[in-house]
Amino acid sequence: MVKTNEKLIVKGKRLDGRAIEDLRPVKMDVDVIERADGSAQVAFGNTETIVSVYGPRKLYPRFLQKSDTGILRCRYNMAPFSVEDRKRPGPGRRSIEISKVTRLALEPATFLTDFPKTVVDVFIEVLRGDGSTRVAGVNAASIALATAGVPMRDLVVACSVGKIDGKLVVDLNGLEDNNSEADIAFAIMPSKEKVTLLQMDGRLTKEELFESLDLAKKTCKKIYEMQKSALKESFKD
Amino acid sequence: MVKTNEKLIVKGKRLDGRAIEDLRPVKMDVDVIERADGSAQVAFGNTETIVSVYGPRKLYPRFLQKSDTGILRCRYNMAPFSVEDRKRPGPGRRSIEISKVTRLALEPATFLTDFPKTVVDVFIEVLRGDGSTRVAGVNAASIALATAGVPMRDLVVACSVGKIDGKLVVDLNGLEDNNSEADIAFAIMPSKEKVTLLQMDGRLTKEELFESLDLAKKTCKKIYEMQKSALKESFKD
Amino acid sequence: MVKTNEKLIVKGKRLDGRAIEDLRPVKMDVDVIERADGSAQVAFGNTETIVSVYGPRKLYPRFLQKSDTGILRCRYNMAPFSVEDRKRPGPGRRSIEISKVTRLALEPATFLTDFPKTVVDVFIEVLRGDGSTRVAGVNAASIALATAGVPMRDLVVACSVGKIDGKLVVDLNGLEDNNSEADIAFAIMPSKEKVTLLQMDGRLTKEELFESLDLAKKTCKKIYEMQKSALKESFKD
Amino acid sequence: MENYASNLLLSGKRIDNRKLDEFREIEIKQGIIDKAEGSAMVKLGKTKILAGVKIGLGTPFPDTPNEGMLIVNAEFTPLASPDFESGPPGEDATELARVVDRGIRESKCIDLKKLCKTPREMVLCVFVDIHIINHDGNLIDCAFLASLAALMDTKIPKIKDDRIVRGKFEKDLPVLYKPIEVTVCKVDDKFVLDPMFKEEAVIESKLTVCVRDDEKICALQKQGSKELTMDDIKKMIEIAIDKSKELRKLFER
Amino acid sequence: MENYASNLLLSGKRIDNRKLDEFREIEIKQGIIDKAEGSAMVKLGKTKILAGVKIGLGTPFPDTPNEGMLIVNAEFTPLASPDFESGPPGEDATELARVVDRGIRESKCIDLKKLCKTPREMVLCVFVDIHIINHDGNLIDCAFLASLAALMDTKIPKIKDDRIVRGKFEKDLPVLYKPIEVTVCKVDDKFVLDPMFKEEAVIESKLTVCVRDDEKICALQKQGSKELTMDDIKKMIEIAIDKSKELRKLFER
Amino acid sequence: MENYASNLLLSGKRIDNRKLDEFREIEIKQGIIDKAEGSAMVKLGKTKILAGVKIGLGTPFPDTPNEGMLIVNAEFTPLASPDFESGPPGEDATELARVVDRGIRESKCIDLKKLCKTPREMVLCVFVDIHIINHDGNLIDCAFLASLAALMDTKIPKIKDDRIVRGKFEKDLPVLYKPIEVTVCKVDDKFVLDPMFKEEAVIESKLTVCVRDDEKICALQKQGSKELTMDDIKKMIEIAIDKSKELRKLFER
Repeated sequence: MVKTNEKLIVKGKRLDGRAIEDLRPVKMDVDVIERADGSAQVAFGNTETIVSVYGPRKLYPRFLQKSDTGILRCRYNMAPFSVEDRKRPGPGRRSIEISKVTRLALEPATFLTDFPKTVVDVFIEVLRGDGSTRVAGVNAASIALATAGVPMRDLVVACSVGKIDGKLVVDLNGLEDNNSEADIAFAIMPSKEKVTLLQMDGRLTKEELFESLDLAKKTCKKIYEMQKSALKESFKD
Repeated sequence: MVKTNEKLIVKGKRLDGRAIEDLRPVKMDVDVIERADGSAQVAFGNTETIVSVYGPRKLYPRFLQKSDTGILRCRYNMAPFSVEDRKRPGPGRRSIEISKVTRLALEPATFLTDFPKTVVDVFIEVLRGDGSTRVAGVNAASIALATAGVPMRDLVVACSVGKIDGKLVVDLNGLEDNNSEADIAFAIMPSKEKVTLLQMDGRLTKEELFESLDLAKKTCKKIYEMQKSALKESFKD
Repeated sequence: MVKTNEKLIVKGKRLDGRAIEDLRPVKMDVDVIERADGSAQVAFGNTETIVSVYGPRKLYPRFLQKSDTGILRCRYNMAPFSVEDRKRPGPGRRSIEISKVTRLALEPATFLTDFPKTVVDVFIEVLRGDGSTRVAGVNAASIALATAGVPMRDLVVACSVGKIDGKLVVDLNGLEDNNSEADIAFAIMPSKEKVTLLQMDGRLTKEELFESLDLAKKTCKKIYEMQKSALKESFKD
Repeated sequence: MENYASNLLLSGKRIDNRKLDEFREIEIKQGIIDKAEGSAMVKLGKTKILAGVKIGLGTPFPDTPNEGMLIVNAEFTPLASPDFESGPPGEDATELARVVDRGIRESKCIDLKKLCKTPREMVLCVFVDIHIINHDGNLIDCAFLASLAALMDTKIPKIKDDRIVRGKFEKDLPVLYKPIEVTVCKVDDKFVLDPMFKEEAVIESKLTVCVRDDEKICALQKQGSKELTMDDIKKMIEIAIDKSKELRKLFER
Repeated sequence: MENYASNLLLSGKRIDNRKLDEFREIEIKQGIIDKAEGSAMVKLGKTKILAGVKIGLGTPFPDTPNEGMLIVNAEFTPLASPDFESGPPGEDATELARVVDRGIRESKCIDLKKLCKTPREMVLCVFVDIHIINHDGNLIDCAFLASLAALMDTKIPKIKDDRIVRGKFEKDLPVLYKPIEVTVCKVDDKFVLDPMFKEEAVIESKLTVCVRDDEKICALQKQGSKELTMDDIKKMIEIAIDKSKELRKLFER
Repeated sequence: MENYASNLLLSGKRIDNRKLDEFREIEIKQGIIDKAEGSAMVKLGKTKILAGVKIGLGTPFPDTPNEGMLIVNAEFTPLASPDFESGPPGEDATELARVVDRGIRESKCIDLKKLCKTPREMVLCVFVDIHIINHDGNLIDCAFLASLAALMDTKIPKIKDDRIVRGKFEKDLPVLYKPIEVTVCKVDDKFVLDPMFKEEAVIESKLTVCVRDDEKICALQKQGSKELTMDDIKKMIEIAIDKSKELRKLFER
């Protein structure tokens, strides 16, 4: 984690050259893991996650099964080499929490009642970590679920917004995240504008917060289009 | 753990002002945890334990069930803030042993043959630790079991006795325990004088030991009356 | 682990006085653990392992059972006091790997198809570690299986060979192992000359390697005779 | 899932006749654990949570070489509910600890820079341990109140020869703000505060909001398996801001 | 639970014709693990236990800055009994290790103050590892004999540049006393010593007593799920004191 | 176990028409993880493995006081196969990591002596983390290629005030050799290289051979539950030596 005392926005441009509402270059690919039922790889600049989906498949041990619906499980994991100082393998408290909020972000979009006693597993690996990893994971998981043929009400689209140098910006990179006055992880099902993930750290007035949420919603619409074209590409094949 | 080279008994009084056969101020309350089937909170001076009892309830996984009787389980745990240097959460070897001897101290008093395939769980938390925590836990567990309606032959009453500055004393506090020549944890079912817990550390002659045991028995009778009045209080409501 | 810069072979003799193809003094005993279904104790010089075999016995939990055959499990473990710096109890990565290759070394010799749904457990404890512990374990396990009455196609015989001071030698002790240019763990079913364990570390030319393998095979024949007489001794009783 | 309290709640009423945005009675007792540098028991109706603060010494994180460390840990002791199990903290205990941690950390209510003894080498560690004693709903709000009360009760011990002298104190832990976490729950189209355990059965989504004395929002955490509209969120934040003012009064003496 | 040996014991007889207070044959072999600083294998009838002592270097506990450390660990290796399982020590192995530890520690048979190299910084650690090889009953008594024999066999290694020089020794570990642990078992109204595994099936309560050379009692541990009377306890302690004298002779050479 | 690819293999043919000793297409991409000091993704047909190298600082092992440390770790991420599970590395992941470790270590392809900063006190640690992304067979060979490629991509970071300055580099990690691990499989009496996942179902024994540029053999590991003859082994080693020459060309640029 790098702290800096320098300005993060100079003449309206962020240090990587972006305007305050610019995303980093986004890359979205699906069907990248052949053994999986669905998969996707999503990069926002130097943040990259890869996701595979397995299921619906019968859930064992049996006492975990639900007789009226399938269930969703998520695992968010950072590869040891994804961050500056090697991360020891195994789930820490941060990963446990992110796995939970990711599952809750995706759950409202899936309906598994046609698959009682089954489980859908979503495995998210962060290969490169440079800020906003959890929302990259949600974006990848969402399209991976779609390619796996899991029934969905809508895609789930996620982004981060934050406040740096007194300005609201989108898609924070690692340096911005570590030096932000506030950052927000946000996910929405765009068609009916239903929010499924909302976490915030920092210090914002109510007005700034509401503005941030509107900015997040607007940003997610852009990402939604990217998700849809990534999926279209894949269905062409 | 504090070691001292000073006298622990001065002019017949212990450093906290007690005579050698005095207990610290005792507090006993029952029904302190509403969600539990039975519960109790017991303090001896600055040592305080809280206990909840759940059950008899069906035992899972099934292969642990006994077809002819219910079983008793105990967990003794020290809260991280109960001792001078923060205790890392999770069971250490000391807790594992105390959990076992506590179960064996309570087992002879309970009869669970009318509840085959069930378990009664006794959870003991040490909130404040200042010596003699395990016997405080047994005293609390005993009345918690009674309030839970678990069938019992008798209450189990426990106390500590030890040798400091060459004298036998009862209810050692933390400082006395750390500087004692011997200490004993003792529990008895008073009606028929049956001993269910006996552990000793230190160095005592046979005569001193026998005297200690008689002192422990005598002390337990006092505590027995306190247990009974705590229970009577609760049945009034 | 001791590294040395001294010669390991002086005038054709190794530091412990052995010629290059000499084994250390070998001791083999069977039926050393009464509670086990089969057991053996094998020492090569200061390396000593003790093995017990339990089974075939019903395997639980049930989902691990195979309906057409019994299965073999192995656990290799070093006692904390078996090495210079105390080994912390519990399986490390080395033990996990050796447990696996030991199982694979023994599996081809056993046939458990007459015992569906069962398991045969082989527990190997290294009591004294002075090089070549895994092959000592395989030798002990092999005769322990035989005394347990587990049906076997042949015994499994194991030895180590290595290169020190430019020469190929057999049965490396700890000092030789730590300073070797190469070492090999090898096991064979002698009657039909089938190799069941082969691991190698170090640097050898192909020619040296092939020569080593022939040396290992030759050495195993000697050990085979020792195994058979140890078993004969036991059947006398 | 079926019970009388939750059925009532679905029809907009509460079994104890509270208003939907009304908290149960709150009782805060500080200074109850003599071995801890700070402690508090908070009763929120029948929910009881004990927080203890221990101060230790440690090496700072490399990227904050002159800041003390804050470690928040929560145990859902099996004591507190028939549903809690022994073992390491699960998903819910971990989330609770992290949401409380975030509220304390992000509000900057403790000045961690004041807890540095020797930069890069020795700083104070503030361990907040949250023990659930009885679970009757609304654990996060109650745990936050208990943690704040315990921090406000905390004294910094004397340090001699690089070791802590237990029982001797230098000064109070400086607590600069009184942030409050309020969890706003949504049941159908209604917003509800401080649900009891049985009421929680019908709550499908929640938003925990941490509000500082100056009305800055310092943390948000959406929970529950159902979605929220943008409007819901804005209303929930307004409700939380209002309620935080009322709850903060508990600490004004 | 039904077996011939235990049925016999109920009627006051033993399958190997021993008297009720008679131990099986004891064989003690010291110095058998060359990599350990001390070791012993003790056979008590068919019960076989191996104890190894390793000496290491460590930082002392803050409250005993000039004392060496004693760490006793027991493994119920799955080797020794079809009932033992792989994995971390369970309740029984933990209890055994702690009861043996207490007998050694409380009898002060090792002078831990002699094991301090630099106060507060470096002391010797004495690791006693107990390995059960064959379980045929009376594990605690056998484990204690093995541990004492291993400690009496222990040599303190040379230390150079703050590291242990393996294989070079300075002197013997000073063992000041020969404490003995005797476990007295109660079956109906009879007291029994040194039960075999099959006999243990009918034993409902036990008392382990650690007795030092000067007849001081250094540790007690009641075991088993049945109660004892005050009289039982006193008799059991007398029996243990008597038997300890006999067993101590094993170490007099 | 029944599938078309494996049945074909039994009759000496391959579903993708490869020769028995032919590898699938190999693609090596280095430098793809910007936070790692070295990295590579290797695709072997549809098997995809990512290796990342992180450099850290540590205290050397007491018996090699002036050598850097090499730590190889493998995760069979549940991502890569429906058969992999979350949790600590199992038997197969452990074996893979250790066989890759041995090939790198024993071939001396990295000069660990060059990674010592202060003898006995501070050395560089080279962490090789192997992440399986998609499992379509022949994991060890692919993991070894990825690890070697990642090591060849590795730069040693600057060190200032005993701490690593991330993002600033001193020089390349010196890689002295290009060892190659080839796993030769036996099916009936045929030898097969680079099996796909479905083909592996009928493979009963394998031998992994690590061959260095000078044709020295640096590691062997027999796998599978069936035995090999002495002749098999010799042939398998010859095959591996031949194939290693071909594979090594991938790294010659």
